[in-house]
Amino acid sequence: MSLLELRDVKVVYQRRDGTLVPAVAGASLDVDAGEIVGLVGETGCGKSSLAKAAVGLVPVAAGTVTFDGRPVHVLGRRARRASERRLQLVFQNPYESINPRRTVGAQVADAFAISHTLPRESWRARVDELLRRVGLPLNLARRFPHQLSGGQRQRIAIARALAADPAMIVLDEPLSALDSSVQAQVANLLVDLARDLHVGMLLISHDLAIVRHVAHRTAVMYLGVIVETAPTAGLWRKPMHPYTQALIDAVPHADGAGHLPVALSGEIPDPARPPSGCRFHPRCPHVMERCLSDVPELVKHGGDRQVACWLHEEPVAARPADDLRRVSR
Amino acid sequence: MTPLLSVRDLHVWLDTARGPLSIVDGVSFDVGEGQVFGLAGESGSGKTITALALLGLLPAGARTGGVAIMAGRDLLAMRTSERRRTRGREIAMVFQDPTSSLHPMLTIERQLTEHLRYQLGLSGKEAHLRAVALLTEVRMPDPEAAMRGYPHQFSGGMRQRIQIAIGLACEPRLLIADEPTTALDVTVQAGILRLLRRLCKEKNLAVILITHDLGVLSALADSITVMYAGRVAESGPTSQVMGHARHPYTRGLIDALPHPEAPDRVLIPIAGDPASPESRPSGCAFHPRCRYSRPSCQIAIPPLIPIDDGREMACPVDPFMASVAR
Amino acid sequence: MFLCLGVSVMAFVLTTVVPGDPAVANLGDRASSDPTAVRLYREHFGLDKPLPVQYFVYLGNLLHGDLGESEQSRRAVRIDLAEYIPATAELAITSMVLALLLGVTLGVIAALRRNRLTDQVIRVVSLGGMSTPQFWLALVALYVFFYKLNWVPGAGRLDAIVLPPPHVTGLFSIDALAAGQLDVFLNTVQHLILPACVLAAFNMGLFTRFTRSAVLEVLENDYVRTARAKGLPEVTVVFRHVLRAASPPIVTVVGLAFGNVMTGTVLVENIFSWPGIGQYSYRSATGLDLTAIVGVMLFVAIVYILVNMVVDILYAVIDPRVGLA
Amino acid sequence: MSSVTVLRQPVASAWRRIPGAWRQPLTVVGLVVVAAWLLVALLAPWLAPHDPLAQGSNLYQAPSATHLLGTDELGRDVFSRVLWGARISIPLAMLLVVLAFLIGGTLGGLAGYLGGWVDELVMRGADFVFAVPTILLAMAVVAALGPGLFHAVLAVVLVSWPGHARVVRGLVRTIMQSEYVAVGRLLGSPTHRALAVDVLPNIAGPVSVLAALETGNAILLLSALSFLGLGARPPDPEWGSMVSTGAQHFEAWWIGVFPGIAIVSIVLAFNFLGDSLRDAFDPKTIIKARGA
Repeated sequence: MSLLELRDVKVVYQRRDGTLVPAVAGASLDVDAGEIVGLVGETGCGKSSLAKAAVGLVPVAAGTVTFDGRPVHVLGRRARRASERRLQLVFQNPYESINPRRTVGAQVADAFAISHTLPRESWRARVDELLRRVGLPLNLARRFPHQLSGGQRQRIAIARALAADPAMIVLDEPLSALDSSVQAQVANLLVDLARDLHVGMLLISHDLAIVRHVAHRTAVMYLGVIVETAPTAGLWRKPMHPYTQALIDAVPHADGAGHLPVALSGEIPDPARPPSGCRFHPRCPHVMERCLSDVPELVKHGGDRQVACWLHEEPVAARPADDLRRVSR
Repeated sequence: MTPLLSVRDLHVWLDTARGPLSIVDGVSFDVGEGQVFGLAGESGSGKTITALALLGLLPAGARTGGVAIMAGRDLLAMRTSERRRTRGREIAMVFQDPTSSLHPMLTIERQLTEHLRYQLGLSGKEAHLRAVALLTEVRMPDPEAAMRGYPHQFSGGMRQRIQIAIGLACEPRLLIADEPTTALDVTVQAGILRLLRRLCKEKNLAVILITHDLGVLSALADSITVMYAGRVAESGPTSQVMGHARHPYTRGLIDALPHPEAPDRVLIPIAGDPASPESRPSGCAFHPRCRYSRPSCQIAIPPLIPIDDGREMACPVDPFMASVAR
Repeated sequence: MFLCLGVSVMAFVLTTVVPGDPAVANLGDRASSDPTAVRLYREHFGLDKPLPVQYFVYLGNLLHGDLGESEQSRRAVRIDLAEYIPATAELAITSMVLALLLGVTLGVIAALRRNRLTDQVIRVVSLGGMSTPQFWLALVALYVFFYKLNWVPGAGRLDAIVLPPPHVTGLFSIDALAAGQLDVFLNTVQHLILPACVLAAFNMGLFTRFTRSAVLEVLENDYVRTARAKGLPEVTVVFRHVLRAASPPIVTVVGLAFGNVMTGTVLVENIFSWPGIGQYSYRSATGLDLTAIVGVMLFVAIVYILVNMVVDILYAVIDPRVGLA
Repeated sequence: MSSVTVLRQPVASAWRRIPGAWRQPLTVVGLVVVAAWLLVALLAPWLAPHDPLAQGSNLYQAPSATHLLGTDELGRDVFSRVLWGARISIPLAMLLVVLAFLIGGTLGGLAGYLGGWVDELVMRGADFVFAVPTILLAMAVVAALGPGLFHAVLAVVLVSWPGHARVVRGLVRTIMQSEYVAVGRLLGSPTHRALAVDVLPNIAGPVSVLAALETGNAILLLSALSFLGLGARPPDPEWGSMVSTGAQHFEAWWIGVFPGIAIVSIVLAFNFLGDSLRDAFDPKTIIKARGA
């Protein structure tokens, strides 16, 4: 049993005109202690909704979320259960996830100020320890957020989560608001934290390249469903789902060789009206007839890989014939 | 061959509550016809301000210094009316965020044709036909229907294509693209990059590509200039600068990047935060973050010195010389 | 809809659950000496039935457009209103147009000249408009332009010797033009100009402040930079791009400003002897004629609701992102 | 991220921009004038050269050395009456704003925090008050309860709470939905702590702006009611009723003009303060709630 388990999670939200949009349409995911799992996908694929559902910020319409063997409750008006406080979230934009009107030290101290797990005399020391842990100078504690850079703020956001002594942190695009030189600092910090503190992490990102350097395992999400999960190295070496392949091909190479990345045709469809069969079929270069009607399940391939694609129904699947591809156009 | 645009010793000061603030401090570069010139740098490096200075779109109270010669005229010394004629017709600009860069309440047709009619004096019908042609050119599906739409009805990638079509409308010779793909997904980004490359080739269009993403630059730019805190750190042909970076900042940026080809490489971050214009360090602005810095780096601003074939670099320490000398 | 019901309930509460007994107020000395008169009075106005019954009777009457009978004029409030509304409408619309034209222009200029001297001057002028009590401004204007300079007539809608134009809309200026009576039209305008300007002062200031902040917010947007990067002339940028985008908040304020005009008319109409519902409601209030004043309130609330419905529709017309839900 | 956005970044903290607002000359003028009037209100008995109610034999006397602003139709010193007027209008307006804020702020806070039907009810109620012009509603209340300063204050409170309610509701909602509140809640913070730690400090600024603007408005409305004879009664040196007296004596313009100037100066000062502070804070929430 994993520390964080998402089983067939569905998240539905309502548009202003009343239409129900299944942002997450049945996704399953496991994260173990000390493990970093990357969740990648394009904008609007539902990865942020999944992250919020994982910590109970939005209700799940169907499926279950369990943390440490117990179901995660939706955050209501009452204080969050103590047992769930070891499951934390870090938001994307450190300009919005920190209160502009409180010193950062006070905000880092929130977790123990709320839970009374620490005598007041030792707050200072613990805050200092956390700041040191995320690589920030200790004198920052008395500053206000506007005096900090984006990278420093994101470290504060991480320190705030760490103060709750978490077993699991869900990170929603924690790197994308940062400058590239700072991005690497924070990425390395995450790796260190997972290793040293044995914290599990679910790292949501649209940047496959950075996830590769950080995550042990990677899950690829497309239009509300997970299409492939695999150990990161294997996923890069031999992506099995055509969408994963497309994501990898689209990453530009910073080597000065003038290599033009490959574009994926079409656009991500409206999640309120997903395509029939395999959701990826309108953009898939290997589309086959059955992709239009039959929904591929996420099935095991080998010990630790899962893929949802008709190409891999049998472990050694035949490549599609050209005439089949024409059928779809 | 004389370059299309030649910028020499560009300075920009912005007006702030605490007096003028130097944002761009002596930047020079050339952009050749049909070439993609890349301007790289992190936030606060002054790359966007450089572009806005060329177009004369700086915020009120800004001052400029230096020259920017395009077709024999100095863009920085033009009168307002002359500058307005230059905008759109000779230099067009595509901005970062396609959502906020298009007017949310005007139809695509209106936004595509109004400068055609004003700048080129086309009739409504001519402008309409030209606009449809432009949308076709940027590979917009169903251009006629798109003309009647509003920006919110399109995806980010499509909006960016519309922005490019607007930029190309009056057939400018130079297109400034400021982070044109930053707001887009990688899968969509690739499409925009290919579009820009094609336009460049087919129309002999010069492009200034401004981005913090070295991967994007590497894919598209013929030559690049890396800026840090308003000054040029290093410049030269892309393959040289990216393949054999000499300046510690450029090298640091490349090392900090995740690289899809190299397996299991660790990321080597640059310590500290990018310098902001408000608190630009003395001497070499990069010295507080540079592992090769010497005491002299804190005092003297390093001059930009030519190294080999067309490259320039502003670091007296030059710690990576050996790697190039071979 | 909810709003209408709410207003009607309050209207009812105000007309019935009142400490000031209208019977006593209207009958004066007779009330204490003649109990039958009080009883007859109450029966006449239905004041003797239980409250819920009174309310449903009241509501039923409302739905038929019956606002009750004024205790002062002894006429149906509806008829009174019909007589006074055109005068107020003419004044209110004129002042609104004046305020809007002036306010939006000043607001745009202030935004474009942000923090410069022009902006500061406009700030003083517009805040001045919002800070000056209208009754005082009306008196000062009357003193200067009528009493001292005698440039404009002092009171009423027309000179005493001028006959009103044939009644079509009730707005003298339009009726006069429609009937081709140019002299009547000019006379109307002469009478209209001073009260309309006084009435416009507050809203002018309001529109200026709103326009300024709306335009400033729009100017921050990238699409304004896009428009400039196209080489469009500044006039086009400001009027086609900026003002268009800034108009939704301005339109919203127009809806809200309607309330200010009504507040202003009560004061201004009194001072200029303008025969409109402002004066009518004042007379009703001082005469404790609650039926009348509540009638006015109902009418004004309905107009307010209508105005705001129009605002919502305008919103959808201006901004394609807003659906007509 | 471009350098332009970086330069805009200081927007993050509105407090930091306040020093800029203070430096504006109009803000200083506003502050000085408000302070001066507060002093006048406090020290009127010592500052005023004459008893504001004492009738003299010099009726309708034009401004002179003995009577700086002349005398009125009963021979009372206009200058003294204007000074004493500050003791009526300013404390009343402030009391009124505090009351309106207590009612509106509480209702708005509850509406924003609880949402659902409470929100619906409070906001419909506010809409409803907005739908009726302030003075008409106030007049109706006064007509129902009878004229008098106390009733006028009650009437103005009744018509001005919705402004506060809307602002507070909007702010509470926005902040409760903010990411930093979500983070705190995930750390186990109960909602009352979120209200105390995150919401209150962040609404204090905008609320003070509104208070400044509303104080000015309250003075205007009170004086208007008094002008109509629905507020302060005749012998009281209230500015609105003094203007009303002046209206009947056009030749003696000083009777009505000076109290009017007093109103303009104090209201303008409050508006200067509010307007420049508003520039420093998020303008949108306040803008939406005002207008009436």
